[in-house]
Amino acid sequence: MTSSLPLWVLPAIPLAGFAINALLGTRFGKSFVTAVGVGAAGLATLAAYSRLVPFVAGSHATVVETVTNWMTVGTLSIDISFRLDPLSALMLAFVTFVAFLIHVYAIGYMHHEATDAGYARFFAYLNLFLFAMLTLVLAESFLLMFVGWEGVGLCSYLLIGYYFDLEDAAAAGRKAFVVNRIGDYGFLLGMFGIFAAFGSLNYTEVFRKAAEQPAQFGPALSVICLCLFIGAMGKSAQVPLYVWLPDAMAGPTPVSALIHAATMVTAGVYMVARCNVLFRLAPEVMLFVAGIGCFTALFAGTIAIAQNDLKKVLAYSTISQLGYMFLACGVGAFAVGMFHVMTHACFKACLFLGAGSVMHAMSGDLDVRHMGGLKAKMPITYWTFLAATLAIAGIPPFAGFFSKDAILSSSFEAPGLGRLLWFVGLFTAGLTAFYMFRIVSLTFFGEFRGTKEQAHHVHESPSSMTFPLVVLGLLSVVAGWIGLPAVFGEHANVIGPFLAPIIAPIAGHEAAHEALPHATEWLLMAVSVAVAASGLYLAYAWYAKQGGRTPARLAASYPGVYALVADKYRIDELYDVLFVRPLAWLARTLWKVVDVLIIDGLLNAAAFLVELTGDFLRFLQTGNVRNYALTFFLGLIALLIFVVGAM
Amino acid sequence: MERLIFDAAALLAILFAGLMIALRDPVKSVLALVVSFFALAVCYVLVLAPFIAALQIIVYAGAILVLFLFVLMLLNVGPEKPDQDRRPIQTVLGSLAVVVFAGMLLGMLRASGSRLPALPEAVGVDALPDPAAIARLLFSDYLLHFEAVSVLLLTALVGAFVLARGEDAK
Amino acid sequence: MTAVDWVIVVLRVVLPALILPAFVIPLVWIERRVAAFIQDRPGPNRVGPFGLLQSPADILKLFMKEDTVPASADKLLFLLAPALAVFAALSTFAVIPYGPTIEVAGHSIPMIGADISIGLLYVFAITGLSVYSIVLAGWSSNDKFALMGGIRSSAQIISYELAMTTAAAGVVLAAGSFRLTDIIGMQQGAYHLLPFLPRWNVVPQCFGFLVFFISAFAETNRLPFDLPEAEAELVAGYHTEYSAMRFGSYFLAEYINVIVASAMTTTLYFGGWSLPGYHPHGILGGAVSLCVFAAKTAFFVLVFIWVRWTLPRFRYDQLMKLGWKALLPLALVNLLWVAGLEMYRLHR
Amino acid sequence: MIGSIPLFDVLLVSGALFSIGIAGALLRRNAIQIFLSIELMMNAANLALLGYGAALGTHQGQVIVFFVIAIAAAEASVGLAIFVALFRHTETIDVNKINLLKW
Repeated sequence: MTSSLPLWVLPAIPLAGFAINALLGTRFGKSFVTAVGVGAAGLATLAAYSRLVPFVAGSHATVVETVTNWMTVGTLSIDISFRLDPLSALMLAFVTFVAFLIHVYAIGYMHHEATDAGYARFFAYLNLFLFAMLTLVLAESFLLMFVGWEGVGLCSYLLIGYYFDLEDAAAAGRKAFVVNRIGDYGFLLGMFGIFAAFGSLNYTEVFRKAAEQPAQFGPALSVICLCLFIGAMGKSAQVPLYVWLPDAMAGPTPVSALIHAATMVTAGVYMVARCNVLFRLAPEVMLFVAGIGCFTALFAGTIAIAQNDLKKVLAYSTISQLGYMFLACGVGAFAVGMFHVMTHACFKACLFLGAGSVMHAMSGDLDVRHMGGLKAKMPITYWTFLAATLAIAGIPPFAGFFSKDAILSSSFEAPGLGRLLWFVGLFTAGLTAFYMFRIVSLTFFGEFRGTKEQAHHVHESPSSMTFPLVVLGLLSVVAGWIGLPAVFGEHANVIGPFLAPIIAPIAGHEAAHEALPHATEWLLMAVSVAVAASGLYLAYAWYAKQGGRTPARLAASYPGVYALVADKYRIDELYDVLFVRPLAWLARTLWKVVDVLIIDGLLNAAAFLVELTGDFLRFLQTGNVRNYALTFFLGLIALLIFVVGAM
Repeated sequence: MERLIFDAAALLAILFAGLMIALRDPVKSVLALVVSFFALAVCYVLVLAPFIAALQIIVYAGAILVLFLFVLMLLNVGPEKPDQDRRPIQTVLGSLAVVVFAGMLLGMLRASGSRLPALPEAVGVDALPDPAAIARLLFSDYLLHFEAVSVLLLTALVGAFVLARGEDAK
Repeated sequence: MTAVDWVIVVLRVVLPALILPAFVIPLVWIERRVAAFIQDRPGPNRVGPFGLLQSPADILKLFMKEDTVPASADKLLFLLAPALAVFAALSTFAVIPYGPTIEVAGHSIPMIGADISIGLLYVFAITGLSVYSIVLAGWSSNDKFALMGGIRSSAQIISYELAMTTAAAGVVLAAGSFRLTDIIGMQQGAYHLLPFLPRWNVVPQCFGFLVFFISAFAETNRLPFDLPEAEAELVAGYHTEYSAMRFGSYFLAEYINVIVASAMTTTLYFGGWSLPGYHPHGILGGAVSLCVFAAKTAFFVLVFIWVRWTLPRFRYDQLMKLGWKALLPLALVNLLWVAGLEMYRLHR
Repeated sequence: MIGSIPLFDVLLVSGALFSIGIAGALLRRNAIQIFLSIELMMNAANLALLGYGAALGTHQGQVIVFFVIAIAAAEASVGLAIFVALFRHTETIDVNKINLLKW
């Protein structure tokens, strides 16, 4: 064992960065903050890769490093320990790298931030987020993971509400926090369940017990998995807990890219993949996961079609893609799901950063109806955005094609409802291609539709912003090549075998898995490419060529449907009526009746009674010390009589 | 003989204690108490506590009661005059309570009289217990109490100074 | 106890009490002669040879004078106060050793009134009581000068008692006992490092000695601390209203107190009756020791007289300042120093 | 010769002094005399403690009395300072007349 960097250093570096920036950042100005914030992210990335390279090159054996005992309560003993295995290695690889790129990007993007304090706050939060995310990824126990889980939630809340003087941003932050609490509650319940069932919260022990005696836990496991999945639904924005993510776009764009596209929202998928042993023992929950994922993918995709806000479209697309990932997990293809997590991180981060670049050029305007023809003025942004769009649309050989195709073929193979899921997924892929190319067409092609000042202002972004764009754009092209389908050869798929060890074998659940015939696979690929290409073409034809006449006519002929979709199916309003208003009414009633009337009333009555008693008793206080002395002495005699009498 | 001395000293102490509460002039009251305490100091020696007896005279008679006298002279408080505000209830109840209390004490003493141990055998004047034993206790088992009392004395010193200084001497 | 034992006890206790007042008579004569010498005048030289009979004549005069009691005075206390003064002064001597334990005809006779375990504390206790005689005299006279003298006196004695006790605590610490025979016992022989010096407490504790001796002046109301009876301000202080032998009692008590203070200084700091290198035996040894003790004491009595006729009187605030801000801190430093020495001795 | 007093006698004296102290504290009006009575009560308690200590053959009784005396000194100094301050305001130390702290 070489003296490699201990794992705890990885989260410690950004934590130190956070501490320095939070405590001293306002004092030393922006360049200091930049050096510390980006430096911490860069160092963390270097540290991570110094562990990853030997790990990948080596035997991929799981490493568990215990720092110290955290707490021991009865039979519950929790260590602060970190785990490096293929799953966390994969997450670690892209989380640190993408985070570093986005830190770099934020230098340029946040440069116009008015105050040093705000700048320092931003980078401090980003570093804190990185700390929490690394804790989440590297944790060896559910509890430590929960620490990271809550930490990223907190940072998400803080960063969404970064512009806290804006009503929208503050409200969006609150919404994200509250909705996430529902999910976290599920996670907590799941954790309690795990402790009750297994008597431990350590991955190694829990999964070992579950894998060795699957029959012993039976229905309890279903409940646990359901609870855990509710947690994942909150964090990864699945129907019905997805509502916070579109609103979260109120935060700065680097935050949207890092937290709400690439890393944090995939924590749910990571957690489900991490618990694959438990989930595979609860097939009905697996079906539920797949169903929710599939429905979310379709549902969010349809909303995305009618949105005009660039970041909102990307947000719905993120929800949709997350749905894909859960679909993969739900049909048992956890490795495929994680593969999509990784590729999605690359191209979605690229898309968001591109959107940020456009927003930067447009002076903060994100409405695609005001854009157009930016291709010439922002070439780097255009090309990288296009590459990422092709990737998400699933055009070979871009990254998204391979991961999405793997998901579709996995669901096609799946027994039961597999074919239905496949079909819905395929349709959604077409939708994705359509709405993504719709915004590309509206943004980069055609004539500029904004104001004169905007037209004058439009420019390519500074190099600190374009550099991450280029890197991520390249990754959007090549990231998928590590997971080529089997038809390209026996060893073409690198990622599958790499992740295979985490899908631990379960006693009595022999994987009777037969690979699809190559012909079928080719066919499936051709179909999905065709669907994606037609979606692309349709969008290009309607929006770039015709300038949006056909969609406008369609919208005009079905006004009700269009309004419903444009208003995101009015889910927010539904929730408002179903939950928010009754809760607010209940709270107000409790306040008025229980608190003011009953509790305060009782208190006041007691106080009044005391006052009344005091009004009479105070005459005992004569002010004459001798009376007191006599009373005291009489009491002493009484006590003496009592004691002597007792003897 | 020691019985004789003890009885005489005790009688003296009780007599002057009674005098102390009976006299109307506070200065004479203090002086009566001085005599009483002096007699008590003799009693202390006879119950084998010569160190405490010396302390009794040095601290009580030599310091505390001098302080009383000092204050009385400073304030020039005259003898207590008969008061219109007689408060008969207080007087009657108080007297009654004292009688009851004294009776109870006597009863309890008599009830347990036979079970009370006797003091150790008599010793010569030259062989009175050495205060070193008390010092050893004070500086080992009771060190914390000792320090606490030191702090208490310091606090009392400051407190007395502040209280007696008055408002004008700022 | 045989009759002989009883006689010995009575002698041990009573003799000093009888002899001590007798010593006052020549002492007064000495004081007046010394004062005259210092002031370059003859002094009393008419009555008897060298005026030696002057003091007995004075005492005779005091006895024969009219004993007046002021009409507004508190009779009982007025009469009690001077008696208390003499009582306190005399009873102090009961615990001061004036010689070693000698063996005479099979009887072991300690040359001390009562060798009690709390000897030093007893001395302080009785000294503390002497304040009552002054306060009572002042108060019972019902005279403003007397009262002010009494109040001054009580404040002064309480203040200086503190410094005195603290200084003496150094001796107690070194001896590990309140017993005065123990304190003399530890002062036998010479120091290891300085063999030419006797093992007297004054050597390591010279500051303690200084504080103790200066405080003794204040405790005995002698110049330069005789403010309770400062004649320029208070006529005669607390004994303004006293006359005849009652006044003589205060006079007597003052001189006895001077002797006692000197004897205490001798005992605590100068080895008491002991002489370095001399080990007393038998009656002769006792007599020699007694003479040594008397000589040492006489020396300090002379110092008392010398100081009285040399230094002017302090002002009241100066007196208090000296006591609280100079002597008490010095005594505390001395105590710390002795504690350090003892620690060193224990750990060596 | 010193010692060998029956504990009964010691306690009897102690009880008598304590009762006298209580009587003084309850029946006198002069604050100083009340204070003196309280001191007397403490001394009565001290005597009992010393008696028990001697009877049980320990020094603990003396240690407790030592603390009582120290605390009494502190109490006396503060108490007298209070009286002095009080006298400055009210020109009396008759506790019947000092009754400002009432309803």
